[in-house]
Amino acid sequence: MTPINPDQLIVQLTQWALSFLDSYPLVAVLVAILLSTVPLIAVFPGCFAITTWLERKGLARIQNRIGPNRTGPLGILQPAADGIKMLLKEDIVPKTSDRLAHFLAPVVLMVPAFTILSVLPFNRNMIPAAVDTGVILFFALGSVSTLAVFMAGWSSRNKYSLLGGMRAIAQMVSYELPLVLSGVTVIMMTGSLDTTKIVAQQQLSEWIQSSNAGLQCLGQIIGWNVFTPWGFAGFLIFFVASLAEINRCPFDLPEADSEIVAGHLTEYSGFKYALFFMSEYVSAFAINGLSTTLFLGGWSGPNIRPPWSDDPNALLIPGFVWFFAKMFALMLVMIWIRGTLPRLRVDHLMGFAWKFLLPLAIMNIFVGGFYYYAPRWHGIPVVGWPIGFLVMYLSYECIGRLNRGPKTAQRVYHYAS
Amino acid sequence: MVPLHYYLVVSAILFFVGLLGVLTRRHAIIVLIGVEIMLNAANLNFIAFWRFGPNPDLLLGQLFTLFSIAIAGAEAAVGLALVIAVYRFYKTPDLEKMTSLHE
Amino acid sequence: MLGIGILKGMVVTAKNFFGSFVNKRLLPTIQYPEAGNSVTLFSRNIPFLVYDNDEDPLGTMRCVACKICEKECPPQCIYIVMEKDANGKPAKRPKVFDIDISVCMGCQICVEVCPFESIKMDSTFELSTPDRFEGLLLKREHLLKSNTYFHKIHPDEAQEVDDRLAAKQKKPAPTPSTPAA
Amino acid sequence: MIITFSILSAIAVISALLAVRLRNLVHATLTLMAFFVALAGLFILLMAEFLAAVQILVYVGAVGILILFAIMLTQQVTGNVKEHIEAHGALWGLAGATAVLLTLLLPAILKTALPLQPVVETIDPSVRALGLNLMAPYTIALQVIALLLTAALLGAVVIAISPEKSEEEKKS
Repeated sequence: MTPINPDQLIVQLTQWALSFLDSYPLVAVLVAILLSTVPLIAVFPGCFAITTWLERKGLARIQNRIGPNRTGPLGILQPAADGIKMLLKEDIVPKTSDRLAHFLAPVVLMVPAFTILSVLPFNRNMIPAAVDTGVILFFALGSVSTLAVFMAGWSSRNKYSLLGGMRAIAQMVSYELPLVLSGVTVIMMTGSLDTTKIVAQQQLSEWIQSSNAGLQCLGQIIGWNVFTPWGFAGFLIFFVASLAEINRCPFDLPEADSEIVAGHLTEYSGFKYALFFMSEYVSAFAINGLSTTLFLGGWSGPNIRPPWSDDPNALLIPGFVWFFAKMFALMLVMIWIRGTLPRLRVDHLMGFAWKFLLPLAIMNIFVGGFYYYAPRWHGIPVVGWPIGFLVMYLSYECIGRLNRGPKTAQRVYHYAS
Repeated sequence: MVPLHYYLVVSAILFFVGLLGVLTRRHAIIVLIGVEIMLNAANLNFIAFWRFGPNPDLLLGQLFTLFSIAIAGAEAAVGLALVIAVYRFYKTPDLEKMTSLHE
Repeated sequence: MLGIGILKGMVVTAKNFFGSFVNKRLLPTIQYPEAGNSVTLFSRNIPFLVYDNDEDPLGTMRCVACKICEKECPPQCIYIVMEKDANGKPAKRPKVFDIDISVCMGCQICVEVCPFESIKMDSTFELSTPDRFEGLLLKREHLLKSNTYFHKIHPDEAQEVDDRLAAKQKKPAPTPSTPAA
Repeated sequence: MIITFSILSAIAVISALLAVRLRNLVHATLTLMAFFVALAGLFILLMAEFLAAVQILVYVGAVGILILFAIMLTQQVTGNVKEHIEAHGALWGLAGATAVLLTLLLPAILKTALPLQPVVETIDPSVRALGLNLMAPYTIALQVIALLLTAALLGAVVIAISPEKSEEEKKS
């Protein structure tokens, strides 16, 4: 009997459950598949429900309102009420619409949204699909959502829908480049597309593992990619690009309600609309999970050992707690940004991707390469860090200043004189 | 394991379908789609031969397919740009009405 | 530095977010049906008829059915029929006093023109009814409200009115005595 | 294995056939996407995971979207083609394509002695080896491809810029 390790409890339970099926390999495979997919399908819609509530409450507080408080204590049952309302609504399909495409669009959006979750490592030994090409698979399946948005916009036979769909395509294709390129820096530094290896890489910081116990507690934090200059810049680029990729504020032009009704969602109602809504949130979770994995150390948190165990890998707080905490923290930042920033104009949006984020992401790759080869002192990047940071900061300032349009005169207000 | 024949037959049929598209349709974009299908059929062949070949560790088939995909991307970009440019000139995407050289 | 404006904006919203938990000014919402809004002193909504004695509303109502307000009302939402006593003589009391509040625009002209201080502005706002014809036509019985109520909603104005009325009552008393003097 | 293979190849062939035969251009493109995805499935079956991902990334995410954009820019947005779609001598085309299939491709496949089993049973699909190959022996090819892509990008932009528009810009 191995001592109980809270970190690996679920993994051990799964293995224990599967050990009964050793004599039926086919059943065991099926059960293993179910055990790795059903939690995804169960947990993430739950997270989606919590997030809609958090978002409504948070936005309300930012706008000096109270937010939902009628259903249940603090309005916590609001998602359930919304869900019931959505399900009971009539499913209206426009008469002239392209029925098949109109029906398939939410499905095409939802399937990749759930599939990409499977390459995220939620904990040590807890990854639904441990594939060698995790990150690229994520980006590949993520790019399918562009198609779904187009299908929704085109099949509705509504000019607002079509405009929204075309805007979505232009936006998502443009922002995919900085998104992938800022991820490429991490892949380059890790030397692997495998998400588990990317997380493992961030836990290696020898100079702190060898020092005293107090610092060792921080050992798994210091190594996070976000604490390197290229990682910090990459994280910011990735985060901004992911906001655009999942059509969230301030890049929600495809569903800009003040201009084009609701964009590609205009002609959707009832259950299909709910599916759209849910897949948008699930892909938001997925992309936040990926940025957690790439830059924020995945499931690693402070090394708190359980007092009864000598196993160096044993952790008191399971890794998936840290993972979900980081994911939700990023989600909250997204809500915060939604409550703060106004929507961009279309040409500003495209210019921001092509003229600002893309050069910065390319610059980031060079800085990553320099950081990798810069001389170190006892494993500490004494040269790479400050110079890399300086280069990234200067290129940020320069590219930003080059992008500035002609300076407009200070606006003067002429009151009745 | 599925034998190599099967992959090759599928790839041959796909090539046939792509050729059919190129030869029988008059819309420029459909002709491009046919070309893409033929390219993909060739890619399937490369991968199948790589998998069944004696030296999969050399990854030759995969590398060739990778280059072929890159070239197909370039081809699609230039081809569609040409379609749009020609459309602006003739106001039709119909290949049979583009007859300036012919007349 | 570039992008500092975005950070400033984020700080503002964060202040609003956290401030709404501690600062009453940053969360002005009132949960209406449970906690009613306090009405300000000068709020006015629809007219009501004042009476003096709580025991006998109909007897002590100030209105004499002079129909000035009916004539002056711009949207013509007041309808008055004077009461006649057994002899057929006018009884200086309205038999019918209707205000169609779906038409009333709250202009307060009826109050301005009333020589008897009998019609005043109310500040109640919960006027919703399930019936859009009869429910929005307020009868004499609905409109009659006591002077104490008037004191409660508009204390200053009610006091002023009371003083004026008292002065008026006093005035006629010396008038007959003048020839005697 | 054989079941997965037959399902995937059936989807691939049928959707490819629909893609070249459907009247509605947008439908044709959407079925083309299904074809690309099915082909990516076949790649996974052949243990080329990375290429499957690249296939979806490039074809579904880029080429297909590009085709949709081109349709939106050239046709009315419903994608319906009003006039007839067959080329002149379509029957000759059909005959030619069938002849190619029946006389060139199929006999060549069926007459050759091909391995029924792969020589190497399991492959560790290593992206790292692919990357090392691209960097060491095939660097020149990679550079040429990069140059080609850049040239194609610039060429596409130059071709697609409308001449009237640029004159207008000159005036303004």
